[in-house]
Amino acid sequence: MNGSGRITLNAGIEKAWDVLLDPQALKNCIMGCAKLETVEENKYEAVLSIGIAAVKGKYESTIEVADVQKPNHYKLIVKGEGGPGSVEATGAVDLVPIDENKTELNYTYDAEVGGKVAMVGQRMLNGVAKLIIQDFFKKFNKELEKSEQSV
Amino acid sequence: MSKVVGKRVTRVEDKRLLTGQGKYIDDIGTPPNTAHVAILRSPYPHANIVSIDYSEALKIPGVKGVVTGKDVQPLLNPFGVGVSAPVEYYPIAIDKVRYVGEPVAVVVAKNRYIAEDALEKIKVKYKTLEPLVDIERALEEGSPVLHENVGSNIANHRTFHYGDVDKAFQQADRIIKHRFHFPKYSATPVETYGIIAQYEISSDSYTVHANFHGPFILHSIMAGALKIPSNRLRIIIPKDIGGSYGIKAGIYPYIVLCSVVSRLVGCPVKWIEDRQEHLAASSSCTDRVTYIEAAVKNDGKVLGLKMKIIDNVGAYIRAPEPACLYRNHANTTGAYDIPNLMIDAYAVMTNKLPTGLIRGYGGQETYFPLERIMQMIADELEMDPADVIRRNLIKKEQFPYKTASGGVYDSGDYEKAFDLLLKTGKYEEFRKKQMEARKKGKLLGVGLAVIVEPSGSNMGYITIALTPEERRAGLPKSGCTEAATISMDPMGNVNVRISTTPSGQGHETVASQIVSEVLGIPYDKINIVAELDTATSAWSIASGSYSSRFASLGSSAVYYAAQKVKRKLIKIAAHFLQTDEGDLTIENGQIVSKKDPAKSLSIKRVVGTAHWNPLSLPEGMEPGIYETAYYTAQAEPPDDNDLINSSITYGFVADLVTVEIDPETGEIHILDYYTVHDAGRLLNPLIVDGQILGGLVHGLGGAMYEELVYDDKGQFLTGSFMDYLCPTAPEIPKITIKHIETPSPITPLGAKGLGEGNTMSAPVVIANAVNDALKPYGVTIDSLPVTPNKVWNMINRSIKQGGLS
Amino acid sequence: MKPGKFDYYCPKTVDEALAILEEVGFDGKIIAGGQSLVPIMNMRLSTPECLIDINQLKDLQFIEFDGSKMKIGALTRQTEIEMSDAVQKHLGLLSEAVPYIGHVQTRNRGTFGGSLVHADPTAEIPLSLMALGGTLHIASKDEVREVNVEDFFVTYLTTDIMPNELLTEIHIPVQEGRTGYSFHEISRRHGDFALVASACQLSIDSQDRISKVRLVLGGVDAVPLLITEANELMKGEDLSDSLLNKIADIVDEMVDPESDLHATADYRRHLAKKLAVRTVKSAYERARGENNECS
Amino acid sequence: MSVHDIEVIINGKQYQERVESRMLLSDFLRETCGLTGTHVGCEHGVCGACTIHLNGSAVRSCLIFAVQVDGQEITTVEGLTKDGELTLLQRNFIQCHGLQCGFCTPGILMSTTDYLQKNPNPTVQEIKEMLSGHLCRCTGYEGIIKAIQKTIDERSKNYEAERR
Repeated sequence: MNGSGRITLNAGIEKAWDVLLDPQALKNCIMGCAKLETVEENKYEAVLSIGIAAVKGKYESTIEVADVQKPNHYKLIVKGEGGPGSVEATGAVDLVPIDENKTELNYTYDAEVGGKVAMVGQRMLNGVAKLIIQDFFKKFNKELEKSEQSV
Repeated sequence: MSKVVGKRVTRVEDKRLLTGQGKYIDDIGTPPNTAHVAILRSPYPHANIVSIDYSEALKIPGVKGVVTGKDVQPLLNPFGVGVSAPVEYYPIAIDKVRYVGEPVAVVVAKNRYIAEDALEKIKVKYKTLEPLVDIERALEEGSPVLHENVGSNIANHRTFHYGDVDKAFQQADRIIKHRFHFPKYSATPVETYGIIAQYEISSDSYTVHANFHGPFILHSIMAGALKIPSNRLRIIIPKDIGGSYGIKAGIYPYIVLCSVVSRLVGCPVKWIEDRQEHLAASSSCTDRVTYIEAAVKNDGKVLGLKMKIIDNVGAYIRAPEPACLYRNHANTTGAYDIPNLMIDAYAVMTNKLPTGLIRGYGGQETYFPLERIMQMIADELEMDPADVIRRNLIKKEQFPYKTASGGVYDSGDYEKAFDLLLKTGKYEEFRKKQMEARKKGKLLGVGLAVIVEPSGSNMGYITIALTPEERRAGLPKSGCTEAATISMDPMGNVNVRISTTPSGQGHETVASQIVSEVLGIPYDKINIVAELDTATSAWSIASGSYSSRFASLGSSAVYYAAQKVKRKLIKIAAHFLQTDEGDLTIENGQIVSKKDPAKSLSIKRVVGTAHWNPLSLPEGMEPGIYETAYYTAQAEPPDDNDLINSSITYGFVADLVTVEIDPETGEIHILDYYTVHDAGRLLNPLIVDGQILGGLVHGLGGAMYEELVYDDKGQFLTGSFMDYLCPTAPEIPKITIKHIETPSPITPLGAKGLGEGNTMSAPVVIANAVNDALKPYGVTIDSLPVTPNKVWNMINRSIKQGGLS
Repeated sequence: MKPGKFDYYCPKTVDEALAILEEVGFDGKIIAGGQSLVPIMNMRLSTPECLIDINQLKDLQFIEFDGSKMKIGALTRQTEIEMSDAVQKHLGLLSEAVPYIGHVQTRNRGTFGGSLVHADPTAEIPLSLMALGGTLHIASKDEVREVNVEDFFVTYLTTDIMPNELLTEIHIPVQEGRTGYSFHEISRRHGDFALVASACQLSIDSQDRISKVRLVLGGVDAVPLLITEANELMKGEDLSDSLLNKIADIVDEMVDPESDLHATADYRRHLAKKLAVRTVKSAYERARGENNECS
Repeated sequence: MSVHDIEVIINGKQYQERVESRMLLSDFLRETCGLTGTHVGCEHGVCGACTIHLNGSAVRSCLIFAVQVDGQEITTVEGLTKDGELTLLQRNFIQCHGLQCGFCTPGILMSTTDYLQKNPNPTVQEIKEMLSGHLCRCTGYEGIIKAIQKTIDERSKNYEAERR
């Protein structure tokens, strides 16, 4: 499944970039991210507890930041495995400055869900994937605001 | 022979099944200390197994063991397969997984709940590989290769030329061609696979109970895989099987797996497949791409056909595949007199579930392009499809008809059956209605399809996968053997042992009918033993309930066994009554002289003598009454020109379907489904119509609902009955069945097999009807299932392109 | 397919149930009919640590009419709704929608409240309730709060209910006067999840102008979608072709469907427009008393 | 709280058993009580093979835990016949060839028996809708529908006859 979207960030491009690639912010923005450890530069191991209603799962994941072109573009590659199934997702993020305090963020994603949850849950998967991704960027905007305040 | 056979007799099986006393695999109990199996399956379509860590699983109380591919490999050979490509197929992945659902590890535990707890604790590391999903991509250079040692994804490739195809295409006024795609779908009996397997170390032997509806034919492959003499693998089939429709032949890898797991863990094991496993990892029909080209005269006569057929057999070619590709080889040209035929046949492997038998086996894949192209010919020539069909139908005088590819159609009157169809379905009237409806913007459509229904497979047909040279190196295969044993006890009661492992077809009833009639004894003196045991049943390689073989073959074996018993009874009676055998007849339990009716002996007396007083029997006669009859019909191996009569009998089915389509939503409403059958002599019309309806509804499923769907990355998406859609009662249209009977000259009772015909015809006839309704939009249906969404897409696309709105 | 282990509680009173919920918190899961929950438990997609069975809370199993509104207990079985004369009389829309849920054998066990809390975006009961309007009574150990149905559904399978809370009853206002309703859905087979479903209840004045209307679509978003703009637009209007066209345009604008293997997003969008129009039309006709039989 | 003692009346007979809370009612009936007439076909509530009566209502036994039926009453297909005498519906299944492999049959009998008690005169469409909760891959449903219709006809005739 794949999709794309666009949001406007309330920060300049440099600022947005820094927060986007900050592991702590990453942890705060990824739904259900209980643990995020840096393995090497731009590579993390994470435990994600993602649940929609009664369908809850713990996913042991690797998160990789690739194709970094500061401050305009990077890719986020997430691979996870857990009880309900497996996920391999690639998201591409492109930042375009609007003005000093505003940046446009465009994203595309391509996610492949495997295992039990894909075999029986296909009816909801597209919607749920979209939900998780939208949730990520919604939280990210909050993170930006938080860091603005803390500056 | 007109007293019971041919009557609508109710079934002897029913009472036990209606009261919950059926004896299915899950009802027969288990040996002491039996443990339960759960299988860990691959979530990936294509990946290397890096490591498997099951240490945590073993810590769960109640877990008796965990077995992986590496554990079983030393004990097994790869399964034998009937193609020359060196595909190594084991019942569990060894170091690589090739489809979603492939077994990776087996847990054995006290019960299934605990076994599934343990599955969650097994950690498998995979390295994913690029998946291959598309059929035609499998043929391309540079596509991912599933089996490195094979070097490509082609498991089998053969080309056949029959008649003079080039000339036919030169003489044609037009060449009409199209590409068709038939989907992968399943059979989903309500009872899933079930196995109880026990290894006995003292004799190095395996005893397996399983709901396999024809174990003989794959027995040698299983014994070969287990590396044991074949008589050390005893397979016992319970009396009741909860449906199969072919798919339970796919159980045999699991029989081998459970057997070897029992050996490794050291206790009997039981595995009842669950529904998700069944959908993802049992078996299915092939999905097939066909490029078909017809050489056509302007009057609609088809001079010749060229077909490129690509069958997708899934991740491993698994015996009896590539049989799907060749099962209908003799009847590739269907009900038509088309003497020139070229077939370029491929079986390819992709990252999907391996395939095998399901109801219709290859027929639906064959007739979908054939009957679609016949309708396209009519459209192209602006003829009525009925006229194109009639122009090409084999004539009554031509029987027995030899097909281009070697088939011998035993009997038929196709024109009569087709005329009856058009009359019953009020074809002309509907065409008028359709015209009127179109004026009002309503979409009515009518589809036609005529097919030949092969039954009783010739064991030789599978070897057509090999070249004549390759075939010469092996043992030729022919025939279609079936066996039955009839014994009588001293009280004159009868036990009939059949080998046909029924799964709902009423074999017990029909066998009772035949024995009752031949021996002149009432039902209540006859007991049918439907359990099969490879150690004690008469060994007949082809036995089982597949390829609609009971009516043509199983019943014949019963008939001949009954005749043997009858001859012996009469011989004994003639000896005592001092008359000729020809003078005696059986009436109401008595053996009576025709010349002098006062001279008679009761059957009971005769049988009693055979048991209690053997010394009084005619000289040289063996004591007891215990007769086994083997039966095969004439079915030769393929010849050096690749001519093969792949079946014993060939029935005929003609369908007419009318539909109405909601142009706003694309919803399809089937108004009427008419089907005319000629299955030779009908043994029990009650059972016959039940078989036809079941097959038809399965075909309707393939046409409109059922598909095992994989996404373009090989992920399996239809793992539950919420997404794999079987037709339910409200989806079934009004169905009208008519019969004509042209008896088969081949079988003793004149019967032909049936029950698969409409599974073959329904997908295409419904597609034809829908396409006919959508004719104003100029669309062509070339894939299935036809769903409202697809119909709407076609309408919408056509409107956007400026077609009718 | 066997469920994982869980602890089982079977409270006999609502208070007892609420006390247990308070104690187990996020680890608990309430089971009512279980017709959606147990399948995913059997598949081990859901592995709750505690299951709180509310089937013994007979106090939550009722259908009452108090003169202005219907009160339905959360544990009322779907079959009871289907068979209820009071529901048929006062909440015809619900009577019409319930037979579309699954099958009679699942409706015999499945509950009214369970369907609401499960919050499947294509489900018939959430959709109908959204069209009828109403309040949900949600109890916890310390309080009972009332939530309007408009605020209840959050996203896929997610509602406003917290882990320590229990849906107890639902109050639905009964419309007087010239009222019409209609429910339509398109599904692959009878009893399947709807590809798109549409529900509408409306009232008209003596001049046949629409005075009140709620059109809701299911299967086109993460929650049952109230087509507010269309509902606003219709007020005070006669039903005309141009109005219906405008409704279709608004639906086109508002819905955000997803693709799955049974229907593409485009097809769902198309069906949403067609069904919205069909539903409004037949509800209107019914209100005018033109066609009481249509649905 | 993961093991429980339960008491349940099945086909008029009392069973006292200790069950794990996660044990499905279908498994309890088959494994613990030996009532193998209740079949398991999908374990997610679609195929209908496991349908039984719980307190007089047809429900899926694969979607209920055994522990939930403590103190309640169950009827399975084994409880339909009295003294080996088939019910009218069962007899009509034989007459109309309403079964082939018989695996789905017990569930269909249970649903239909309950349904006809509550809806003595359903239309064909209503019968089909009731049957939509069952998968049968053998019969194409026609024999089943005929058997049900015949039962309805004969019952109403008997009723008429009694009234006269």
